[in-house]
Amino acid sequence: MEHDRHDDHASELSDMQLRTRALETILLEKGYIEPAAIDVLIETYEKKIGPRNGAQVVAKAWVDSKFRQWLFEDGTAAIATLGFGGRSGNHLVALENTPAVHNMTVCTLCSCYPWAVLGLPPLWYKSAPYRSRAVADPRGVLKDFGVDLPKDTEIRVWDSTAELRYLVVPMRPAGTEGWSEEKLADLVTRDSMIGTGFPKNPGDAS
Amino acid sequence: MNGVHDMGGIDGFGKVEAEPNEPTFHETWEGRVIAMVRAIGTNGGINLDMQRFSREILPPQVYLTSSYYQKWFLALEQSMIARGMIGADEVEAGHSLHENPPLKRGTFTMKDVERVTTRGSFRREPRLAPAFAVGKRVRTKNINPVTHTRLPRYARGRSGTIERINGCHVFPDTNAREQGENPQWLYTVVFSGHDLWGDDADPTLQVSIEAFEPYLEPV
Amino acid sequence: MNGAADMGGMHGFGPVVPEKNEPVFHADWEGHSFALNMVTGVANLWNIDAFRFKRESLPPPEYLNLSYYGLWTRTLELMMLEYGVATPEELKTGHAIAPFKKAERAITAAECDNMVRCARPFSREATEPAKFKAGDKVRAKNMHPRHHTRLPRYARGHVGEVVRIVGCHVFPDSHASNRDEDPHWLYTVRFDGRDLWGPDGDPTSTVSVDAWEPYLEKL
Amino acid sequence: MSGHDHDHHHDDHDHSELTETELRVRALETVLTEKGYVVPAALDAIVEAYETRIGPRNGAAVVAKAWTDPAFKKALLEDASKAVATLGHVSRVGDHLIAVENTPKTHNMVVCTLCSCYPWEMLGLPPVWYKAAPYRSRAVKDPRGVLADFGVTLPKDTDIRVWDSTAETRFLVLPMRPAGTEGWSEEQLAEIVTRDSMIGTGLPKAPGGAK
Repeated sequence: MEHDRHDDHASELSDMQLRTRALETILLEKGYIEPAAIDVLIETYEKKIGPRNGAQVVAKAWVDSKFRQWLFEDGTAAIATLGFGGRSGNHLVALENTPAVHNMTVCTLCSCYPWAVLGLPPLWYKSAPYRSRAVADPRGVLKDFGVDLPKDTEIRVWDSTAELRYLVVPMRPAGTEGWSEEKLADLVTRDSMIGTGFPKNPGDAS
Repeated sequence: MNGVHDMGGIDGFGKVEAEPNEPTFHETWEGRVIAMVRAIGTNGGINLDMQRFSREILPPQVYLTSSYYQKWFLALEQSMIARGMIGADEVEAGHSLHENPPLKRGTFTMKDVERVTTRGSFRREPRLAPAFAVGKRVRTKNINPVTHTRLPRYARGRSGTIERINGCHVFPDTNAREQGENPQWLYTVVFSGHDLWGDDADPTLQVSIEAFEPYLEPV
Repeated sequence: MNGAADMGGMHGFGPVVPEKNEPVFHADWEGHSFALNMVTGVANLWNIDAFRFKRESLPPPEYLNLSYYGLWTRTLELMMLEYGVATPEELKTGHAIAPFKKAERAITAAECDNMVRCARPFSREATEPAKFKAGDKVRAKNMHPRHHTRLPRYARGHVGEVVRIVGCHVFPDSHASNRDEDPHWLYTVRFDGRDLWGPDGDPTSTVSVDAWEPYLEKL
Repeated sequence: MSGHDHDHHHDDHDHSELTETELRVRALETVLTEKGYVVPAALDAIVEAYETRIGPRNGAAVVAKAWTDPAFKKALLEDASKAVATLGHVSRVGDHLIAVENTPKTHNMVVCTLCSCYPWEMLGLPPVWYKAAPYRSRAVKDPRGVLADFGVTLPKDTDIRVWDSTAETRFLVLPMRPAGTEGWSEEQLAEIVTRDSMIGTGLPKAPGGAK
């Protein structure tokens, strides 16, 4: 079965490549889009927008208590001051992890994700195992990521069923007192902002 | 388990397409599969509930794109491998490569055929009186076990009426896990379409399920 | 609709497998599939809810067997056919076939760049006050419409607590059918894991969904 | 690429898969035979039983008798397993059969949403559509839509009762006897009882259509 699946996937790739190119060619020939428009979009999401944006937001929230408060009150406005927003950045809600509460985000119905601060979602976020299990068995999902929470920690799962987008603000690791925002941002992993991971330890900083 | 096999009320599968003059088997191998499943199930001690569960745990993509007897075949192969009755290498080779202990009830021969083509009874002697009487309103429990159950998702957490008491029967939820027959009272519970589907229901619709007592609670 | 997309609480899909150093796109065509979807959005050929509805309406076996961007490309094909942007013959040959209607104007790179940076909000002016407030207990309706909806099946019929009034937003259930925006109040509603999943739920978990007012009823 | 071509591609795929399955089934049977788990002749006998001995003619005989013999009909609706056991020419059934009667007011329909439970001894092995996703998903929610797929339209105010076979109980629908069959013999009547009429997705043949 494994073998078959592999072949299916490979043939889907070449098939999809042709079909996607067909759509693009037709739209260009009919004058719906100019070719550069496609390039701008790919370039932006491949290179410019990614989890480093979110890491900056989190690092700032760790050092700047005023910004932190604002972030939890009005995430959209707060991240706009850092230059982030735009598509799927509107209605950003920041969620605070504490020793008692761990937040986790999912989109069971499709793949809603805070693009403006995290870029495009990884495959696992869009896959059936995550979408099916995050709401019913969050601890089991965390185990797949090697994350084990204390038994009595409350887990809050947020299913992005509307245009709200959620950003988890993880707890600041101990041993980072006096660190600069830039240095702290290096500790903030993408998964820690989805809720399936933690920030890196101070010792692991680059 | 909440698998793709639990299809009641799912949209998007399209029209029912009946085939005129459909043969019993479309391919010769289909008959061989059903015969092997019956033979190994009976003499190898893989009960009906285990067989059903083995099909439910096929990967959803496989379940939905395999034909009916393909599913039976894949599930048979997987359950026999899981029980050490055959090796994956043997299926690959198409020949027996190792010694194996005999089946629980020995080789399946002609003398066993009659037993599998007539139906066994799942009725058992009750030890307690039934908890619910005919006419009583009950609610199905909201259960979501990862193991085998015969309470469909669309009928969970819904109020219905006991229409008939069908005796005391082998309980699939435990029998599928080799945890014993654990017989339970079995009821016909009838729901109005509205109870199940809300305002989107056909007003003339009633649906009944056969529900074991552990699935039910008083309203 | 109760389609294959509504996956919350399903079993059998296996473990989550994170990929080390995952690229944004795994193949060149994925980036193009992504960009085409964005740019047809900018061109306003159809709205996002109609696109989602088309995607989740794919037969479940097809939905589950396509890769993520494979689903997008497949959905784009269907949308282009439905909205008269391309003909089956054109999709087959991969070229516009004359005579065809030319687009009024082409979406430019600058417009795309602008789209990336500026929000296109879905909030609208409310015409009446919100029915619920934070702290209210509400029940998600047991509804099973055939059209697009954003109330997942696992939450239906369950009682939760309003934790936030988000605002008044475009209603996807209406918008997907291209009727109109039909804005309604949107709330974040929190459910207890045990309420959603019964005894099989994790007692330390809660699940929040964003639910429009027509999905909810007073207790 | 059009939807049609896509389907076509699927067909090809299915076809080659069948051949592959056939080989694998043969391989498995060889392994089981070599290990002494099964004797091929016993498998032949099972296949033969399902192909020839067991089929919807059994159910049709039961329905025809119920139409002509009020005492039998009463017994059938009270305890179908016991009533059927009194008919020597029908294969033995377990203790699990329930017969449900169609009336001008109520139409019954049988499904198994979870797998493919079906009254084998009465109707033989189920047809592909009964085991397929469209029927299993829609019968409990949209029975009128399903009936439309079979070309059956019921009066708007007829109550529809769907029986989901979630346990080992099996259901046999007793359709209404068509008008214009007065004085017919059981054999004649059995001819017009279709398999689908005993599942609830069809009606008996009209008297004119019988041979």
